[in-house]
Amino acid sequence: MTSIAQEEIKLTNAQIAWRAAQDIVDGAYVNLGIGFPEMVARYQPPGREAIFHTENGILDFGEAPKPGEEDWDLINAGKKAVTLKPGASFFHHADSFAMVRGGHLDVAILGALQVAQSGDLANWRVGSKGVPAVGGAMDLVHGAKQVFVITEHVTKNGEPKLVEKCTFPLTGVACVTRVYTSHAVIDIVERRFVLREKLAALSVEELQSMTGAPLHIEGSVADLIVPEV
Amino acid sequence: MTSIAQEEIKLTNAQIAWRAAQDIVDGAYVNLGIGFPEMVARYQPPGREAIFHTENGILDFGEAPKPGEEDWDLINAGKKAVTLKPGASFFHHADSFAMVRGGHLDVAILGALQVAQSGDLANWRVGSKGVPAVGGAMDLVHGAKQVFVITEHVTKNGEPKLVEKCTFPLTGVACVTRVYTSHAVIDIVERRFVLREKLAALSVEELQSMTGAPLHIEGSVADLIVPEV
Amino acid sequence: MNKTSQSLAAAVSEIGDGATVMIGGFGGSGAPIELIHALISRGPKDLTVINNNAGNGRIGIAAMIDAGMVRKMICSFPKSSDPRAFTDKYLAGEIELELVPQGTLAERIRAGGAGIPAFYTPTAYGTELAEGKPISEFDGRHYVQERWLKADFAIIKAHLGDRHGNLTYNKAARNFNPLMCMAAASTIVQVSRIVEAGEIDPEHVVTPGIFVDRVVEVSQPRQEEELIRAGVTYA
Amino acid sequence: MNKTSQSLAAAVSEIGDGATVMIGGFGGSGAPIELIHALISRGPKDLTVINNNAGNGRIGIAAMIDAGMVRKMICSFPKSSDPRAFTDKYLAGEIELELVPQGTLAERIRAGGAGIPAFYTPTAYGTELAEGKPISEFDGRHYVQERWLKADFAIIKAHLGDRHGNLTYNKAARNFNPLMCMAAASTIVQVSRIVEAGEIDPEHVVTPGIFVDRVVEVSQPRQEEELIRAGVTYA
Repeated sequence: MTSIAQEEIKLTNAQIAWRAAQDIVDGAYVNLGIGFPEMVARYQPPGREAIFHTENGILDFGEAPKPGEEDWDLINAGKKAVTLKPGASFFHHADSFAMVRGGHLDVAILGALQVAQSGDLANWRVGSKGVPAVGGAMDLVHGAKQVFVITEHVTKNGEPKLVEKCTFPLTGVACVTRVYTSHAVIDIVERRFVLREKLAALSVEELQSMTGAPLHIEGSVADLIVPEV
Repeated sequence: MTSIAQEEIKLTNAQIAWRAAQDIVDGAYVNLGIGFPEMVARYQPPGREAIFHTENGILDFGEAPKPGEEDWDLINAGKKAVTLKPGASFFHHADSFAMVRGGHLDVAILGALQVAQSGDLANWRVGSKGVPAVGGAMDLVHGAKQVFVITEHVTKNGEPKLVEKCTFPLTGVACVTRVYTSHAVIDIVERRFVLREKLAALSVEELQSMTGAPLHIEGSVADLIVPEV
Repeated sequence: MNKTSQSLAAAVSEIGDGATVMIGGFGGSGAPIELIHALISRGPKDLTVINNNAGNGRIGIAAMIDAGMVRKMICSFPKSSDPRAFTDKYLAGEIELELVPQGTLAERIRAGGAGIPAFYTPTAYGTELAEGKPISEFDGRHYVQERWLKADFAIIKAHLGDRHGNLTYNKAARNFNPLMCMAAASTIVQVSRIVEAGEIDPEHVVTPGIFVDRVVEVSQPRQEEELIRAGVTYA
Repeated sequence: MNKTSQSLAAAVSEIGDGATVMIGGFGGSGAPIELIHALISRGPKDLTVINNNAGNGRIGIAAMIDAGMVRKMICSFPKSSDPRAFTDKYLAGEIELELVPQGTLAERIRAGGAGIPAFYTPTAYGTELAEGKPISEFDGRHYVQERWLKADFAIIKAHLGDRHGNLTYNKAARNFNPLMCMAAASTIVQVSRIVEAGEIDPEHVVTPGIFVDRVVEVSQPRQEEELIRAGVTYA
């Protein structure tokens, strides 16, 4: 049952990004982690203006320039070329992380290897092999008013990514506030997973079987409805 | 003997300021305390260019503007109107004190109530009465590579200002490196006053009798020669 | 995203009794006189005010003190050319004073804005202003542990501002203003001119809009120093 | 007061074996390629290099590593589109790595420049990157004590510079550069253009000259990213 549900009934990455984007309010200051989280910027609801922050010192950057029009002094944290919107500003790295650590960002959206029910996040390193690299992830998880994770609900091998306790090296302790997965939207409230939305085709029991820690229900669970994107 | 020496043979404030100014090298970054120390700027030797710093966020300010031409957004730490030299810059208070605390100033020149042989300085408060006010003095005494004091050698009542131990509240501990007085130039070396220059008309014994801690002599003592200014 | 406010009164309308308020400026340079006077009209009591000084003459912060709005001042230099307002209340025991060295004051405010709860500085080591504070030794030298300063509100004077809250300042009127913008839960700014988003070159923005909540235009701001010299008092 | 230097070789002539060198830039943005290559020509060994990354391809910091000049890297992200130079030496145990979260790296460098020997940050609390560091609780939350970072030299890329050392930067090429200028005993800067003192508006100076020791003009600086894409290697 579970394996069928996983393979056949789930959101694409684009749909997970779309769902997270719906929760970014007008005027929010947002940092999107490198890679998958960057996709969230594409799905801002019309009429809402979010201001994107990048660790390397830009507020209010926009889409990628056309190929051939890149200015490699104008890049984001993922070292991709970007453009500016009217009202943009440049600042150095210490001011940039003052914005992060000082609680000035409304939302940070990150990927995850594992999220624990306590809100602990592991997303920077699988084990002790290879070259470790942390970047700004450990800073971003502290400071932003809300820390969202977007992720597949389970690994490629079908193992839960939402767990009782992370086994991979931690990025931060008790920092994640909400998780958007391929199957559900889950808040972290007082060290517990609280299920807010799930795919209609999936029972709570099926979702629980894919989750490594208890799912709590407070009030009703809404259907997770996402358009084709 | 001593009282005659004090009254008749001594440098004016302008002359003390002149003498201190001779020790500021070309290209030095200098902060002059409010009041008497500001006078040092007048006596920069020709051909030498010092860059003056003020705590409220200017590097390379110049003389006062003509009366009536003041811009009251362009003031120094003493709230006096100033002008800019080519190459000036503005910055906020945290960057300004990063320059101070971070050891980027070459010289700070301050007034004193008392200087101890250990280099302790008391210059902000006489006792515990009235309204206390400290400003930037406690920051300036730490960080500048050299901290010069300019002062009368004794108080108006003839009491030593160079002492074994300060009795007034301290501004900083072991911070003064050199003292220019109305009668002498004295270095502080390993918690001792080392006499470098004295007025020719004054014997070492006379100077010692006006000083509250032992004057040490290493090598020769030069004559303190200052023009009429 | 529109942070502009239509009036001074609206801009300060959320500042209530007991608030901690950072007020920009160094002496009269960068002092938001019009916002301060709007706040006096509103009249909250029991305020803690953070500023380098403690008012001058009978205007600005001095007029706030005269109006009995200030319970405590946190500052480095509570003296001015006419310091009566603060001095009288202080000597009468009617106002509290936390005296902070100027560089430590600046760094504590920056720390508040940057999410740094404490830091070490050589400033004030061995003096009465370090009494009761933790001391640590690093590389053979002694340092004082200082805590961050935050505020409920900051009242700021800037030069240009846009609807995002991006700001520039005029000359040395910058001083504490950019730091206080960072350290307050809500930052209220008077600017000489509101410009379109994008009119301030992104390279020349001194305070990025993320640190600003409200911007109100005061096109001919008064300069505290000139008011003092003219003998003006807050009516 | 003239901090201009006539050649890249002269500008880096004092950097010797065993030095700690901060190198500006974030990836290729703000990376002082010409100064780095001048340093490789000079060839000091046993360097500790501080940069956000650890080189890319076969140029810049990667070429320093290839040349065996680097004993230790202090960085947040030793990965890039072509990280072989660092990766090979690291996995062979031939280069040391101190991995620092990016915001902590920036703040440690600023602290070095600002005379703050230590500060507290929430970053890395409870993770392996905080192991062995003092932990303190402030207002019910845990923080890690981090120490300042200083260097013997900083190698910086800026846009405009004058004989006083005043600097501006190009767009996001600012990044770590202004902080590193503050934190090194000697700061060496390549600029695209040397201008007369006073040509940079005092309001637009990003790095005041007090933080700068040498300025050398490189009028057509190469961009690391473009060199990487063109497959260029340091000869």
